[in-house]
Formats: sequence, C-alpha cells, structure tokens
Amino acid sequence: MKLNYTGQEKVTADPQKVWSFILDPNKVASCLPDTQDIVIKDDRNFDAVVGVAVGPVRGKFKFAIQLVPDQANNKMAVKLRGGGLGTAIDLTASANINGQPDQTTLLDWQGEANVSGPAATVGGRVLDAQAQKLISSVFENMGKKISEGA
Amino acid sequence: MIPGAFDYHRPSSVEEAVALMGQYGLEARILAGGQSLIPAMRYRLAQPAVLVDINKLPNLAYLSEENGMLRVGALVRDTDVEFHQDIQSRYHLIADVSQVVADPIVRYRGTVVGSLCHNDPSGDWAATAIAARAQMVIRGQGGERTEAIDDFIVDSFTTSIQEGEMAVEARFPVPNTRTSGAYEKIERKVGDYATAAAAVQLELAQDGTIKEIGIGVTAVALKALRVAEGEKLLRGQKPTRDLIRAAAEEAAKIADPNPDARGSKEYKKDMARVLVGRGLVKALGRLGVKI
Amino acid sequence: MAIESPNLEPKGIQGLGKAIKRKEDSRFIVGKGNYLDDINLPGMMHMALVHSPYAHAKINGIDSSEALKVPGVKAVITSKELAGAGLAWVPTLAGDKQMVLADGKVLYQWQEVAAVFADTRQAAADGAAAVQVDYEPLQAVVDPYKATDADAPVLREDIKDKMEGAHGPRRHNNHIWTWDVGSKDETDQALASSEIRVKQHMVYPRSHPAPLEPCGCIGDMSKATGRLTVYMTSQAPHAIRTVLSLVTGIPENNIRVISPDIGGGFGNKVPVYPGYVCAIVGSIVLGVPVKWVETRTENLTTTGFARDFHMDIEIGATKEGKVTAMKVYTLADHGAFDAAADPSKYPAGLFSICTGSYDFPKAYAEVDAVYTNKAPGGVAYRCSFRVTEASYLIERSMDVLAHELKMDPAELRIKNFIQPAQFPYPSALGWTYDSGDYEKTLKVALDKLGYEELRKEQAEKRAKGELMGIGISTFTEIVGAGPSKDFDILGLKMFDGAEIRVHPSGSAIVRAGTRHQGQGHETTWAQIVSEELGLDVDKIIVEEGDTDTAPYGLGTYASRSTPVAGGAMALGARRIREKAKKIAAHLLEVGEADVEWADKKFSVKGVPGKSVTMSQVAFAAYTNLPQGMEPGLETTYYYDPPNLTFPNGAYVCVVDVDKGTGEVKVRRFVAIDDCGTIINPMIVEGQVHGGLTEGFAMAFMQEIAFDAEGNNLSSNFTDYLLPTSLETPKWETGHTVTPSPHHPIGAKGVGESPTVGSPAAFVNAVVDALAHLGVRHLDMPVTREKVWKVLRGAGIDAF
Amino acid sequence: MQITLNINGQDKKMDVEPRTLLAHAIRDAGLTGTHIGCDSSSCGVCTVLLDGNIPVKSCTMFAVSAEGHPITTVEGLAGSNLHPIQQAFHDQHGLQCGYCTPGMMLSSVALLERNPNPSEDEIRFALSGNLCRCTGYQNIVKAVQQAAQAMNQPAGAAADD
Repeated sequence: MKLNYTGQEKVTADPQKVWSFILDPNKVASCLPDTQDIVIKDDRNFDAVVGVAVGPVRGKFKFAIQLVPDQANNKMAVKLRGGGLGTAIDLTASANINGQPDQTTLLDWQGEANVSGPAATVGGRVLDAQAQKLISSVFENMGKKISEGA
Repeated sequence: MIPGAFDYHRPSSVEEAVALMGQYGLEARILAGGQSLIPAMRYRLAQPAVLVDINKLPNLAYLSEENGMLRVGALVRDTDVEFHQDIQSRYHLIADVSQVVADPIVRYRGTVVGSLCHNDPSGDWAATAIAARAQMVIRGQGGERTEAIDDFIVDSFTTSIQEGEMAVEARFPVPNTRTSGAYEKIERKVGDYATAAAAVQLELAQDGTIKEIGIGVTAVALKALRVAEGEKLLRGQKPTRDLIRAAAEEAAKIADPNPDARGSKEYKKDMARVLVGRGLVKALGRLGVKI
Repeated sequence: MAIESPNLEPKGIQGLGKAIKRKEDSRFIVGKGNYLDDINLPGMMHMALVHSPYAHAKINGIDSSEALKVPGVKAVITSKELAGAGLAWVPTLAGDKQMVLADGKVLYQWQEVAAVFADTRQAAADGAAAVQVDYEPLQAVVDPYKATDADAPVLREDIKDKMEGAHGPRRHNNHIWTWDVGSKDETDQALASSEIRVKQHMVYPRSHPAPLEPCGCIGDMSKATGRLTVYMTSQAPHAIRTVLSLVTGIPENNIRVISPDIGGGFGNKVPVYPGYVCAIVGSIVLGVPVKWVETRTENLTTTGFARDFHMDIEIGATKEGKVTAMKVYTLADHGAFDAAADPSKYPAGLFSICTGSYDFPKAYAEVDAVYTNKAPGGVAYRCSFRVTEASYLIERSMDVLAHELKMDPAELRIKNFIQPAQFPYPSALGWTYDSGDYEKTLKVALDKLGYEELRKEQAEKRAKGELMGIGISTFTEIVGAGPSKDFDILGLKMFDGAEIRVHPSGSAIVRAGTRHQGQGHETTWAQIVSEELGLDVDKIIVEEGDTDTAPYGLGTYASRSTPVAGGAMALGARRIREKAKKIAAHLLEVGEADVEWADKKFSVKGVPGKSVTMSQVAFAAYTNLPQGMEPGLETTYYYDPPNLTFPNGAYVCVVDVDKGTGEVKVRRFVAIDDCGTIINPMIVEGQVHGGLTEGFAMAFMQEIAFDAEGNNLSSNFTDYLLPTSLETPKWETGHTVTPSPHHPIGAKGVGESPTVGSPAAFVNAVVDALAHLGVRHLDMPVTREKVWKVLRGAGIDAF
Repeated sequence: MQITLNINGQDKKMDVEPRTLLAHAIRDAGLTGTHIGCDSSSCGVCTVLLDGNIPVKSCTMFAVSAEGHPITTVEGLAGSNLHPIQQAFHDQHGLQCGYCTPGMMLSSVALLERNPNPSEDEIRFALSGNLCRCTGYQNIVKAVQQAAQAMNQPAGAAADD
C-alpha cells in the first residue's frame, strides 16, 4: 500500500540554520513524536522507537532512520525503514529547502509511505492517518524547533 | 490470532474507571463491546498495555427519554436499539442504522457509545449522530461535560475525549411527529465497512417547508462529515427534486475519500451524492411527501 | 465412530435415488465432530510461524534471541535448520520445488520465514512476534504480463540458469512452461476463412477456496516406536503419506496419516504446505507432538490459490451462427513456485475442455505459465483442474459471439450443441465425451424460467430506461480423473480403492481412499453398497481418512469421488455379490445357475418365495460355507475408470441493475444439472446450492487482489468477500438424467458443476442488461463500480 | 487468573490469561463444538449464547468478561432429545461439512426466541453474521422454518418425523 502526503512548513530562520539542524541526527531525532528510545549510530544514521496511539492502535514502531542530504539541490531526504504491529513501513520524507527573501525558509515536503503486511489491509485506514500524522508532526516540530533557534 | 498480553481491570464504578484511565493514560483502552478493539488486538495492530473493562459498571445500560433527549448509556448494545419497538417506530434514522451496523451477531455485543468513541471514519453511528445533532456526555475526574457531536468528532479515530476521561452517554433529540430520517448505506456484504453511507434527518414545518435538517456522510473522508451546505440549501424550503439533487451534490463536493477495494475516489464521491439523495427522498416519503 | 444421536429414525435398505438423511449429521449437530484442532495429545506443543511482510525481499539475517526469551518458547527453526534435515526445499506436485521456510529471500507476501515452538499457543504467538528479520526489499513482480519482460527481476535464483523445466524449455527466468493442444495451422486456416470472427480478452481472477476450517497439522513422532503419526486436514491422505515417505526417508509403513473431519476443503486441502512440514519436523526434533493450526490470514495469504488465468479467445463462425473454429491463448500466473495440483501430464489441467458443449470442427489452445511474487498453489478450487476457467471462457465467449451475430444466446447455443447421436463425441482438443442431451437440458431450464416472457419484460423495461438482463450458461465439465493410462500425480495413478467387509450378522464396514469434507460420502457410499448388496443402510458404516485402515486412493477433489471411488464401491460390492451368490446357492440347495439376484435378495429362479437375504448369506459366510470355499465376505476393489465423465447443465440467471449505485440484484437463477445417475437427490441438491453460491461469489465478490508492491489486499474475511445468507440468491434447481455409459452405476459427479457453470451465467446476465450500452464484456468480480462506470459513461444517472 | 465460567449449566474453574479469548477457554474446557474460523470477527463459527439467548462471537470476547454470564454451547442444546433446531438441520440437510453448524444453530435459536415466526427474509437477515461455505444457506433457511414450526407446537404434540 503506497501512501502519499505533502505539506509545507514556514521556518523563521535562514536556510543555513535549517541545514545545520537537519544534518544533526540528534536534532532530527528530537522531532519525532513520542520517542521512547533513540540510538545514534553515526552522523547520518540512527534508530528510533516511536510510540503510536491512534484510536485502536496502541503500540510501537521501530525504525532505522537515514539522513540523505543533497545540499547542491537544496534537498533533504529522511528514510525510515522498520515497522511494528505486524507491519513493515518504508517511509521516505523529502523536503525542498527554499530560502525566502525575508530570511525565512519554506520547507516544501512530501512523504511517501509504503506499508506492507496483511495488517496493512486490515488497519490500512488507521495506518494511513497515522503515517500522515507522523510525517506532518516531524516537519511541524522541525519548523518549530528551528524557528525557536534550538 | 492471539492478542498481546495486557493488564486487565474491571472497575465497579464510573469514578473508578475514570481514575484508571487517568492513571494509565495512553497505555489504557476502555473495553465496552470490544467488537472493533478485540479484532484489532488479535491482529496485534492494537497492543494496549491496560484494558479497563466497563461491562460490569452498574446503571450504564439505560435507554430512556428525558427532557426531550433519548439518552443512550455507554453499555447500550446495538441490538438494544434494534429490538426496541418504540425507537424503531419513532426514530426513523436510528431505526435504519440500527439494522445495518456490522452484522447481526456483532450488534449483540457492540455498543452505540463505543462505536462513537472508536470514531472509525467508516462507522455508521457518527454520521447518524451528525444528522440527528446528537450530544456526547463525557465524564472525567473533574466532573461531566456535554459536547455537540461536531466538536466530539475530531479526526480519524480521534475524538475530543482526553486522557482520564470516558464517554458515558450519547444523547439524541427526540423526534416529533413531523420528523423523519433515513440511513442509506452501500456495503459489499454484510459486515463490511461501508463503501459509502448517508444519514439524513429532517423536520417539516406545518406549511410543508423543511424546518430543520441534518445530513451526515461516512466512509468518504478521514472522518464522518456534516453536509452543511446541503442542509443550508434545504432549510426553510419546500423540498423539490431539484433542491434535493443540489443538496446531494454538496455531499459529493465535500467528500474526499481514499480509494480502496471498495471503490475509487470518484465512485465514492458519487455514492455520497446518490445516497444523500435517496435518504432525503426516503425520509420525506415517510412523512407522506412524495418527491 | 458415529455417535448415534437420540432421535434419528432408521432407514432400511435405501439404494440409489433415495433422498435419505445423512448419517454423518449425527455427530455434527451435537458438536461432536472431530476436526483437526479438536485433537489434543499429551505433552503437545504449539507452533506459530513468522511471516514476511514483503512480497519480494532479500533476507540479511534472522535473530531469534528475543523469541527464545519468551517464557514457554522452546525452539525456533529457520531454513538453515531444515537444510540440515534435507527439508529446506520440497518437491511440488507440479514438478517444481518450493521452499519450506524462506531460504535467503522471500518470494511472496506473508511467506513463512521461521517456525516457533512453545508450550502454549499464546507463547508461540508471542515468540513469533519477537523474531527479528532483517529484510532488504526488492522490486516485486505482480503483473504476469510483465513477468517475462527483459528487465524483470529474477525471482527464482535457484533455477536461474536451468532453462529446461518439468514441462519443457523455459524462455525466461520467470517463465515456467508452455503447453498447447490442437492443430494451430488448421485452426488458423479455419479462422481465416470464417465469415464472422470475434475476439475477447478475459481474466479469471485469483480466488481462494477459503473453507471455514483453516488448514492444520499435528506431527506426532513416537521415539519409542519410530512411527510418525500425522493428523492433517488433507483431502488426499494416502498421497500425502507417500510424499512424506519419499521426502523424509521414513519408510511408508512407519507413517500413518489421519485426516479427521474436515471443515470444508474445496481443493484448499490437497497440497502440502510449509506449516505441515514444520510441525512434523518440530515433532521429530522435540520428541513431542506439535500442533499447528493456521490463522485465517495465513490461509488467505499463503495457501493454494485458484484460477489467475488471463485468457484471449478468438472464435470463428458462419453468418448463420455455426461455429467453425476457436483459438485460445492463456497466461497463467502461478506465483512463486509451480505448486499447482494438476495431473502430471496436464500442466494446465483439463483446460482443453474449453470447446465446451459445442461442436467446434477446429480448435487450438496454448497456455504459458509464469512466476510472480504471489503465493503458489493453483489448486482445483471446487473444480476439476482448470475446468472452471475453460467453462467460463467458452460460455462467456458464446455470448460475445451471439452479441456480434445479434442472435439470441439460447438460439446460438442450440445451433451448435453436440447432438445426442454424436456421443461418444471426440472433441477437436482430444477428449471423448461420454453422453449428454444438451438441448433437452437447456429447454427444461428455459421452460422453468419462462424465458420468452422474461425477454418480453426486458424489452419493455429497456424502453422505459430500466435495466434487466438474462444470462445463460450451458456448460460441460470433465471430471473423474482419471484413467491411469493418462492420469497420475507424481507418478501415482489416479485410481481409487474401496474395501467392503460384511460382518456375520449382516452389517458392514466400507472404507475408501477418498476423504469427504461435507459431500456426504458416509451416506452415499452406504447407499451404493445398500443398493448392490441389499443391506440396511444403517448397518453400513463408512470410514475414510486413516491410511492405516483405508485402501489406497488418490483422494477427494476435482469431483472425482463418485466417478472413481463410487465405481470402486459398486464393483467391489458386485464382486462380493458373486461370492454371495455361490453361498446362496449352497443355502438354497440349488445350482448357482438357478439363483438370481432380484429385489435385493437371492431367489431360486421360477420358485416364488424361495429366497435368502444378504444377511443370511453373510451369516453363512462365517458359519456354513460350501465345501472348500474361503470363509468371510469381503473384498478390496481398485477401480481404474475407462474414461472421464462429462456432467453438464443449463443455468439461466435474471438480474436487475440499480442505475444509481450499479448494484446488481440476482432476481432468479434456474440450474438444471445432468450428472447422470443420482445417488441421493437431497445431497445432490445441497451440492448444487453450495456450488452456485461459490460461483455467485466469484462472479460478484471474491478476489485475491494485490497492489503494485505485491501486498495481498484480501487477507481477511472483511476484504475477501464470502457471501452471507443476505447476499446469496435463492436457487431453483432441477435435473435431467443422462447416465454415463461407462460408469458402473452411470453417475458422473456433481459437486463442482455449479461452481464451474454458474459464473458465466451471472456475468452474461449483467452484460446482457448493459449490452445496448455497447458493453461486450466485464471482468469478474463484477463490482458495483464496474457497472456504475458503464452507466455513467452512457449518461445514465439516478438517485 | 482464576475464573469460573458457567457453561451449559456447569461451573468450570479455569486458569486463564486476561487475553484468553472466550472461544479458546470454551475449547480448552473440552467443548470443541465451538469452532474458530477467522481473525476478524467475520465468520461466526464461534457463536455461543450468553445469558441464555444472546448470541456472541466468542472469538471477540475475552473469557474474563464472560464471568457471571451463563454460556450455552452446541453441546448444551440437546436434552434427552435433540433440540428442534438440531433435528431440523438434519432433516433439511442444513449442514454439509458441519464446521459452521454449531454457530449457525445457536444464532437460529436466538432468532426463534425473539421472533417465533420469522419470514424467510427475516431468517436470512438474522443469520447474516454467520458464514456457511457449503450449503448456500437455502436449506439452513428451511431448517429454521421447520424448527419454528416445531417449537410453536404445544408441548407434547411434536411429531416424531
């Protein structure tokens, strides 16, 4: 099951600050909602356990996360592979980092989630909403934290 | 399939239940009918650490009219409504919906309030509650509050119930003799989630114009929707086929369904339209108005 | 052993044609059936499987350490452990081999990756959830038409360079075999010179038998005796025993397969599944019995699918509607392993019955099979080896031709039927049809329906803008595989055995190599023996499913029980009767030539009142024999049928279409079957009801669907749609009787006719309702949305 | 945890986990007429009666929740004679493989308690939570009609055939 999402975050910081934030796995990890465990492996890879609670879904997703920067094209991708609840989730979230004349930055993001496993067909309607929430809250948190100068 | 392990609590009062929900927060789920929760747990899609079984709570299975409202306690099963002769004859919308929720055996165990709290985007009761302008009564440690259904339904599988709270009752306005309604649902087979469904309730004024109207649709967005523009078109008007068609089209406009095995986006949107149209015609027909 | 329920009435001698109530009911109605999961053995452990969420992925590692920490978990095995026992891969029935547990990669979603053994079912499930598998997802091949693209990923690394398959050369890594029949050149020529030619592409979607009881197995290896007892939901216990012996090396005499009561099979319980093998291996390794019972999810995602035939047909005809030739090309999607359950010589089963009930002078059919990232199987789901696909193809195509000719579909069929005088009829694709009177059967159906009136109603409705349709299917099946000169599975000839033992007091036990799953063998076998031996039907007990006691047989599937085992039963009884006649002569003190079998007893010719019953003879067989005669009255008979049987029928369906939603309502359905001699009309009618319901399901609801990544979208009963009592139409049934000339009692088999014959009738009815809108074909399942698209496309709207 | 379930009039003490499904608890008590056929509460082969006349899918209820609610399974239907619904399923050929039969009969009994004279449509409606893969339902409907007739006859007047 392929799911696609898009969104936009306005960050009150210039692209340089944005880049320094999103190239730091510690900082990116801090944007995941309801994290229960983070293990930083190197400057591009970390593992995270994320709590999930939507309607009937109560449980944990375990992800291996990789940061894939493409500074030349002002692009950043975050790849999550993992799963939980009998389901495998491959999620790629990428953002165009567009500096604005007023020293702010627009994050135009899009997410593609590939949900596998029979539970996906049973719980697809739930997971769809959950994946969307997960992605948008990551970018929302990111926007907030960068704007706050974290 | 076998659910994951959990701690089980069986409180004997609402206060105790609410306290447990406060204590365990997001780890805890309330077990009422369990007809959505237990299958999700068997798939291990839901793995709550704590279940608070409210089935032994006293005085929550009431179904009575009071102050112009039908009060549906948290332990009222779908069949309590389905087999209730008075409700079946006077509450046309509720009578319709009570016969198409899940399947006949599941309805013996499933609860009305539980379904509203579960808030499945394809659930039948949410659209019904929207059309009937129902209210939810929510108990927390700080007391009780009443919320209009539109505020209660927040998002897919998400309601306004907070940690440490539980819904204890749903309230539906008592219809008068000039009120009717209908629930139109298409499903691939008994027991499937709706492909699309529409709930309609309306009250005619003495002059034959529509005094009040509610239209809800389900399974066509991430949550049940009120077709407010459609209601607006009809409110205060004498119903005609053209007006009904226009109101029904409003349902298609706001519908934003996900495509799945039940149908494409286009099909579901069109079904929202067809079913709202049919529901309106049926409800009016029940009041002797032929369209 | 049957538990006699308190108030089931006695029946007496009840032979062929009697609608006696079923003997097996007595235990089922009181909850005392004995299904696989009802069996619990001392010290038994439970097994749960770990599955792949991906359809195609490399496995970089499997970590069982967390699972082994779960209290109660005793062991976890993976392909590595199986390889040690030589069981990492096992042969399939179709000449391929398949992984038992994923070996290096997974090839379909929910493929079995590891097996967890634990003291309780809860612990096993927890253990399975705790096994960590490191997958590297690969591109999945889902569309069979893209499987053999030049750049398609290689699915089967194990046979990557092996371009010679079990059925000839392979032309691509994902190609399995090509099979053809008939004369291509002659067919091409006949088509070229035909006045009318119609072509149609149609898909028979992937379906699943989904019996309500899932599959399961208990392996019980006794260290003390060295004997392996396997309890298994198996439609073919003897074949399973032989396969187990060949695969494990355990001598066949040390293996006992017990197939207890089966909660529906429909073909699902013919193959050997990885779960069975793991439970057996688990028992051998752990020294205790190990039970595995499938979940519904496992059943729908990993066990034998059916159909998945993608068919192109071309038919030639004269302007007057006489068919001249047919040419068929089919692409068969076999999933990750070719595990189809077909007779060895017939990789596409009996698909070449696709000329149906019609006298096609020329025909040619070609089938290509390919691998995709889907579960293997290709079982004959309530179907005699691909006959369902063939019947659907021809019956749907005859309507396409009728449409082209602007001819009534009944008239077109009548014009082309094989005529009664033509039997035995050799078909252009090589079969010899035994008997039939197709026109008569169709006319019975049309009369019962009131066809002419309905056509008038349809015309009137159409004028008013309302939509109704009438669909016809006049199918011919080919069942009873089969004559051993042609039919075998893994070399095992497809005969069947019956053992009959008449006891001194005139009761009998009958054992067969078949295994019923609801078809009523305990009653119908008793009826055949009651008919042939004149014994009280209540005094005949039927036993199947235990390889230690039952005679060898290939089992129950493909409508073969009555045509094959039923023949063995009748001929075995007749052999007993021959001996009984000698004993009767002895008792009657006359020569054998003076004794006749009439009115269910032995009488002296021309001397009324001088007779003995079979019970008296039976007693004498143990107490008072002619001198020199071997005592006892029993036999084992193996029946090798001389030909297949060709049941047929005429089905007519009337539908109404909702212009708003596209919903199709089946208003009426008339099914006239000709299955030859009828043993028990009540059971036959029950079989027809059930089969029609499954045909209805396939036409409108059931499909195992996949998304582009190979996710199975139909892994549960909310998404794999089995009709309930509310959706299921009311069936009107009837019969014509044209006995099979070569079968001992003239019976042809009926269990699958309705599933085979009905889908085309449903679809033909829907297409007929929409024909004036330019529709020529709709693929199954005919969903509301497919109809809605046609309606809106034609500007038809309603609410 | 220790619980006591009253099944077919007998108290059965058992040690279960909170997550033990009622269907498993019943089967573990040796009453294997209650079957399990799916994961999604769809098939109804696990249907039992609670409190005498309330059909529930016992795979979608925890055993602990059934404490204090007498349970009737297929094994509890017959007395010295078959229950009219059992006789009717046999007489009308309302079963083939027998796997759905216990649940189907118990749902039918619940229907007949509530509605002693159901029409064919009402029977099809009431049984639509129980799947049958073999019979096509037609003979099941006939069986329920026969049972209704038998149960509506005054006591003692039931014919043997």
